[in-house]
Amino acid sequence: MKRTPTYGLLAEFDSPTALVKAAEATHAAGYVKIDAYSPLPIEGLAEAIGFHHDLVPLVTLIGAIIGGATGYLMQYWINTMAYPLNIGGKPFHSWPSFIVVTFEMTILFGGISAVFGMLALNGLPMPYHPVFNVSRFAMASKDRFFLIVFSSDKKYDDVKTREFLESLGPKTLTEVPD
Amino acid sequence: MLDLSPIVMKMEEQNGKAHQHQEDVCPGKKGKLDFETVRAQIAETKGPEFWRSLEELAGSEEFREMMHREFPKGASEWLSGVSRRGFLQLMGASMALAGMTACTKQPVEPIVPYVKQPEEIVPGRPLFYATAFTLGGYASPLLVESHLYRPTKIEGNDKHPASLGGTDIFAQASILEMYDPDRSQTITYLGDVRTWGDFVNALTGPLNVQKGLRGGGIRILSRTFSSPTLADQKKNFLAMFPEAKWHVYEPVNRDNVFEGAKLAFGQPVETRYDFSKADVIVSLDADFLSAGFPGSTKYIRDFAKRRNPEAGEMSRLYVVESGMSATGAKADHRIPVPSSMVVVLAQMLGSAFGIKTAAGAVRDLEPFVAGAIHDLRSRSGASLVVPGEHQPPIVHALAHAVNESLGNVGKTVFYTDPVDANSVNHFDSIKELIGDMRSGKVDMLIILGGNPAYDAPADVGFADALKSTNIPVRIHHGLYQDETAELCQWHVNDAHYLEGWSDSRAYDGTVSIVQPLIAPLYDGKSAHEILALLSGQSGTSGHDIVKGYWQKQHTADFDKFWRKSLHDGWIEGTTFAPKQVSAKSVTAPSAAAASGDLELNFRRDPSIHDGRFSNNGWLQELPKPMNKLTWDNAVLISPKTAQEKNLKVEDVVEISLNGKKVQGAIWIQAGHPDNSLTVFLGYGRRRAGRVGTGVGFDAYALRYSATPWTATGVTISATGATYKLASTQGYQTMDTGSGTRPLVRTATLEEYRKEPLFAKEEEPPKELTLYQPYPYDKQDYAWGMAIDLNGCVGCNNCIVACQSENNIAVVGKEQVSLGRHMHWIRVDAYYQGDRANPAAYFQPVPCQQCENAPCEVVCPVGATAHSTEGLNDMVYNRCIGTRYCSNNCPYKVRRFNFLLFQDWETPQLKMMRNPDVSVRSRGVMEKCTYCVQRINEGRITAEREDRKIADGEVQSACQQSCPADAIVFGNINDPNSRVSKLKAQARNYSLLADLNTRPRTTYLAEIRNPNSEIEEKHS
Amino acid sequence: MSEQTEQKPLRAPVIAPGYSFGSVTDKISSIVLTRPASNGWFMGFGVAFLLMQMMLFAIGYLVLKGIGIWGDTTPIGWGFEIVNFVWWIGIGHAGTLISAILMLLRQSWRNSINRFAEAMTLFAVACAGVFPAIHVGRPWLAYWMFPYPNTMSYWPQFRSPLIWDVFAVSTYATISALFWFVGLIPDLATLRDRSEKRPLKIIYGMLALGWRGSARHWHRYETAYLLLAGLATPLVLSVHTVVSFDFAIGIVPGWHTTIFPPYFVAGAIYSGFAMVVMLCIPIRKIYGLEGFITETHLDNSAKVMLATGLIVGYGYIVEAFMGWYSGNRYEEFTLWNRLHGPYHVLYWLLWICNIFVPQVLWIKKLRTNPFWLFIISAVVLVGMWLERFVIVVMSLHRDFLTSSWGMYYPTKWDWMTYIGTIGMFLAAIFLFVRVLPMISIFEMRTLLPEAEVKE
Amino acid sequence: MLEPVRESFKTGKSLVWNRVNDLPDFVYFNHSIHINKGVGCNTCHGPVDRMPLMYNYASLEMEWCLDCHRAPEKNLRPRDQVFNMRYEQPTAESPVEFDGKKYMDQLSLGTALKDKYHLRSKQDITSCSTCHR
Repeated sequence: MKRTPTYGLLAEFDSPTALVKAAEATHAAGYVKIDAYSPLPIEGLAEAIGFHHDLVPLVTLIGAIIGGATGYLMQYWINTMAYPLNIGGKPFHSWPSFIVVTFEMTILFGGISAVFGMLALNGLPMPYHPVFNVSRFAMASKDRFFLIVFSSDKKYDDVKTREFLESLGPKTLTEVPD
Repeated sequence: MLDLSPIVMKMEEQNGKAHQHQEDVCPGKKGKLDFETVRAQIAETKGPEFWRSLEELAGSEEFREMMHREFPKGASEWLSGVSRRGFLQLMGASMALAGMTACTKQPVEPIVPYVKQPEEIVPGRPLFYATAFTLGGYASPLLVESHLYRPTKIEGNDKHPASLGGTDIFAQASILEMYDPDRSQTITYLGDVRTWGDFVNALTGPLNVQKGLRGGGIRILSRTFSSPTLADQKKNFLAMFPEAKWHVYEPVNRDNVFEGAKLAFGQPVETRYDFSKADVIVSLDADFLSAGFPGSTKYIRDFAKRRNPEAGEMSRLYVVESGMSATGAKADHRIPVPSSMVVVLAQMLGSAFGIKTAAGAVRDLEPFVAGAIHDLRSRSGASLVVPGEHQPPIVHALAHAVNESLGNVGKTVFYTDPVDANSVNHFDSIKELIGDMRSGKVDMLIILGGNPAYDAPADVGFADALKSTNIPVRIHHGLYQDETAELCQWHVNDAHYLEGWSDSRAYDGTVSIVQPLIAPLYDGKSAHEILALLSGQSGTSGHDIVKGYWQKQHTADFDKFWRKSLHDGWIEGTTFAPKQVSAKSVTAPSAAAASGDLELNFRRDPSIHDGRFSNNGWLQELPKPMNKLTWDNAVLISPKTAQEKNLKVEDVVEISLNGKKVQGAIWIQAGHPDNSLTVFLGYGRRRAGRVGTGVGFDAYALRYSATPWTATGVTISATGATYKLASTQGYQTMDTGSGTRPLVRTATLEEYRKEPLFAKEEEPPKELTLYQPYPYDKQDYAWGMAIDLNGCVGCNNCIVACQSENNIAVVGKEQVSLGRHMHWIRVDAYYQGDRANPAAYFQPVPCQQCENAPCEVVCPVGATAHSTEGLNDMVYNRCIGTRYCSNNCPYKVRRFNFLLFQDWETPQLKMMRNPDVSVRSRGVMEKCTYCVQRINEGRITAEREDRKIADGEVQSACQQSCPADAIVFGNINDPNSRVSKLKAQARNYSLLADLNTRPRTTYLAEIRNPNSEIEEKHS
Repeated sequence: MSEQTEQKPLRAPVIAPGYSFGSVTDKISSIVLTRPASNGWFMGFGVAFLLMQMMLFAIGYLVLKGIGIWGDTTPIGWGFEIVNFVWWIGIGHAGTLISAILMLLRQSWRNSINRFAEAMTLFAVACAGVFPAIHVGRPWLAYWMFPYPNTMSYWPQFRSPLIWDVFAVSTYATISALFWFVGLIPDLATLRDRSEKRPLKIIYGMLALGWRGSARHWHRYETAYLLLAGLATPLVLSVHTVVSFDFAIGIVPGWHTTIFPPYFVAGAIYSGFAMVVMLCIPIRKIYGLEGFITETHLDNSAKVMLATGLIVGYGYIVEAFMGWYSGNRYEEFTLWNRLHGPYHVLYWLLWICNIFVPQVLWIKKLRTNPFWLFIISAVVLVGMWLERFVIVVMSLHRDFLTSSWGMYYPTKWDWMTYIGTIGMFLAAIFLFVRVLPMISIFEMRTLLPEAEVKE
Repeated sequence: MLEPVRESFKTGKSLVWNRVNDLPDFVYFNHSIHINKGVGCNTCHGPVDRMPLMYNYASLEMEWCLDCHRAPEKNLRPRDQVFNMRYEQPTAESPVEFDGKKYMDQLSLGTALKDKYHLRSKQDITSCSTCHR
């Protein structure tokens, strides 16, 4: 069948429960390229649309390790190689004194990579997005819940998909122009 | 200005970088050039006290105005650290902002090298010249350090028998006096600038008139002097003008000494003591361990030698005194009594040695006197009775008699001709002068030095005599435009002793040639030149006069003699030989039984003497030995008397005596005798300069010629007001709310013999650390210091020496009272026991140079770190001023520049600074460095000669200046160095050892040698 | 959250009944978007702003003249500047505690106060940050405390607690800021979509980074938020520990003690909660947020204060005990000096403010009475300030050598700077409540019954 | 060209020079000891004899000082060569003779000179008070 240039079909629901159910159904129906929008985090919604592996923890871990290592090695290098000085009779490599900075560096780098890792993986910042063109979508940050099937989905078909979504009993169903 | 740069300014660098005004200077003519350039510098700076040249300024309004004013602009500001030189602080700040770090580009500094370099000069390497400082006629022989002919540091002449390297605070601080920007800088007539030429012309007329009158109208008033040349000039002058009279007055004089000598021997003789031979010393109110007592430098050395329990028998010191003095602090037995009681004691003593006295024995003094007598007897020939200058003649006479009968004369006591060239009674002398003035006999009054308008006795009224009787020609010759200059038409600015030629006798009569280190900064004229003018040889230079005089004495091979005398700093064979004097039998009148009423003692100030040094910031800020007061004199009173009159510290009281009144603040002085007050002279100056004017109260106002040292019948009354006194040590005991702290460790000789290791505190053993100790023992040198508390007499010399050597700033009273004084070494004074008569101890505290330095660990930028030789280096240019190091320093020896304390502007002060030491600016921490500049200098010298630094080759400034030789610095890796030997002694202990800071500076515990019998009687 | 919601009936509600997604959103966002700024707001902000200018003036004069304008001297090298620094840093701790630790503990009631608690943290840390920078003798060189390659080939000295401070405080500031901003993103999106005015739309739009509430985003978002909480928790504990090292590492009697880290942290939370309470009591009144910040919140905060207060009290007692028990003559004296020395009044006042007065919080009535809670919190804040004064000044002014004892008297410049920072803090708070949702909207939504997914 | 010099000699008025190699005033530097330990003039001042106009050859920054103080052997030369502006560091082609021994490279020569001239250890001469006081 022929396709018109749309970005996807956006179905609106009025409760978290409705959204989750619809999402599950859609996913079960074999749609892959789908997404759901809600004004608050909803448990199990991500799983419902088939999102499983989350890389943020890994990114954070790596960041933290790099931070810690940098912190300690910097101090080690400065005090034993760059300019070893006799400070109050303490050894050049007084590791107990180096712990604090090492720790703080670990936290700092870990935290930064957690936040920026999350944003990067989410592809944010992205000030423009097609769904914003749908006026009702402004409610997605208040009390409305949306499900979208992207036109890029293999199984996507103007008519069939619309029929399928309507069968889920959304409040509204809008076509998101590309 | 051109050397204003980052925190640190130095006048020149090792490699001979030098600034204009330091250049072509050298003694004699060339020095003029130096002044030209200084003027050039001055020209850049605003402010009425500077000008381009005499001629140009002579007419200038601005200058007249300043001459008429009491003191130059900024005077009032000068004292308060905060507002002082307000805009300069901004400058300092901007400077700091401008060029703080090493990466900042330096301002372009021109170099002005010699055209023909004098061969003795190696830029950056100082030269030393021998000269002498004179106070009250007594010379302190000196070696003065000179950088490119700028004198920068005063040191004692170690070859001279009267100094042995030691000095006193006045000599040390005299360098600042020479560079004092407030010194009178020109000849003036009624306040207007005149030249020397004008002065000469102005005098010719009157002098010719006087020739006719055989000088009948000429009166000369001078201070005490011992200069043979001046004495000779005086002789010639009086030969020319037989009718002229020469008067001598000095407020702190030796009248009693000579009167006493007359009583005893019928002639005025000088008494010289040998403390090194005295096993038992009894001081009758004699403060012979403090600066100002003739020969104190030598006496301290000798006394300290005999206080070392390791070296032979320890001497025993009995002190009777009318105040709390450093000598009293060192005493083994001390009793404070009102001044009038000293006579009684002297009589009790005398009668024991067969001198007929109306001895009114006093019960509670018995044990003390008995003990003293017993000890004196047992040590006849090796004992000593020393009378104090401010005790009446009879006390001196009795002392002479006792020494005589003990057979001490010729062993510990020697009599010589007076060092004073004319030992007349000063009070009589000035009274006579005033008599003549009032009866109009005087046409021409020449005041050579001295400031009688300020310091003459209250009753003789010199000042208003000078005002009321308008003597046609009144000439004042002095270093300052002071109170006296104000009342004379003519003022001739004196040449400082570092600027002009002269000669002077030490306490033992040895003559030193006073040779100038620099040409007069302001064309000052010495007394010699004035007198030459008066005797019709105008224009002869001081140099020619002095040299001329000695030429007459030494015809044979004069040049060799002259060079030797200048080089050594004294003239062979001028020491007075002891003379035989026959004692007349003394019969002491019955002493005025100590009346119940309040006594008032007048004493010379420990810091500024009779007031002549009151414009000297170093001395004003020098803590007085016994109460650490700075910038003020106070009314000292005993705790008991204070309680009776319910007075508290800093209460303002009004002291009235025979209708005259003075107001001063109370300071409760532990150990001060009851029912008596002590005030220090020399304060309350009206025309001292920016530093000294208006500081403290003028005690001369109550001083009558009849009772110059002690007046009875004074009354005090609280005014209800209070007045802030600035003491650098608020808390003067080791007792705390929870027990006593072992800061100064002491024991009696017996205890020490029983338990030699009493001073050792449980020091954590070196093994008790997880850390690998730093291998200092592998080094060639490990610097350390040992301070012998037995030797230290709290003379403060080290403080001034350090201040001079290390360019330490003066901060002013307000800052001191906040606790922000900058001294790198301080002398803590602690009182222990009964406050009525406590034991007192001194403890000099420089940086302890801890091996485990707590200060270093906490510095966030590593501005203080250890050198391989164990120095606790302080890098000013790295310091950002967190003050954490100071907080963490248990000895509190670190000093912080809370504000811009350094004077970056005054050209004279720039010239004074030690070029080898950084000048610190605002916001950085500073502290004692063990004089690292001297260590480096010594090392470089040694390494260039491929040898090790010899022991004693490098001396810290404090060590060098210490008259008691109580501070010893050196290499502790060398077991044979003096410092190692001292540290090996049983008495050696480190302060706060239990903190395991491992100080490099350690102390030798203080041992007292009391008479056990008296101890028992007291307890 | 599910187990949360099940427990809800058991507890007093943390959000008043009858609210819906919509009403919550409108209520909170309207404060920022539609409600006009009252005169009261302008006046309050004006005063605070002027005080801040006073601080800036005092600092300007300080840079010009030097530390000498303060009361600092030898031996008291640190005075108000450090006292205030520690005080402010301490206050900051509550925010992180609420947002991070309580989150890990699944204390859902924190949702309604964490937003401005965090804001408070940031502003408090900013105030604290003023002092380390200006307390040095040559502030223009303070950057030497950071390790950066330089032509001196010289580096900071990492054994110094001050360097630890530099790292701890700057890390703390950074992480708190991130934590706060991340929490804001969804609400910024809400504001973006609610605001009528175009410029506001654009500004909030930019800040919202294009947030659209995608399920994937929410998932990563929550992970990151949780991780951040996990990192912030040890961080917040470390920060005041490090601050306490400034003293504990020193050898000054009264500083050199191992009890400092725990009781500094406790003290920090103590003062922090006092500040939170003092802020939220007026705010909930003025903006009618009693529905969101309920008595439960006041009650819980008061309980936290009571608990931490007791820990602090324990700290004092142990300190005093060790002073006596150590047998160390200097420690002994420090205790004596606190009890009888020239500043003993302050020491007793400290006990009254921090230990005795707060005991009334055992009474539930007072815990839930806004007025009295406000007063008690104020007392606690004073007490905690005194604690720092006692530790910093009273330890320094009489240490080892009796000869070097001294007294500390703050100058007008000390006061101007201190009061100025309070102005700066309040000014920031005033701005915050006007431009950002002071309560986390999306987290409030999760507290509503309708947020549950029913099977 | 040399007129100003003659002039100055005649009149006795000093020539005023501009300082090119200027250290910050808180740095204390002593020429004699460096010369004495075998540091050549042009090591720091550069080829002064070939400078048409004097310029600052070395940065004179702390790191530059430290480079040498940490490894003096890189720059030392026999004392008799200190003033030789044309001195070249030893190479295989042009070895430098010292104490009757030929040195093919700087390091071996420098090390030999280091203990011959009793240079102090790296730690010693990188202590703060070596240059700052």
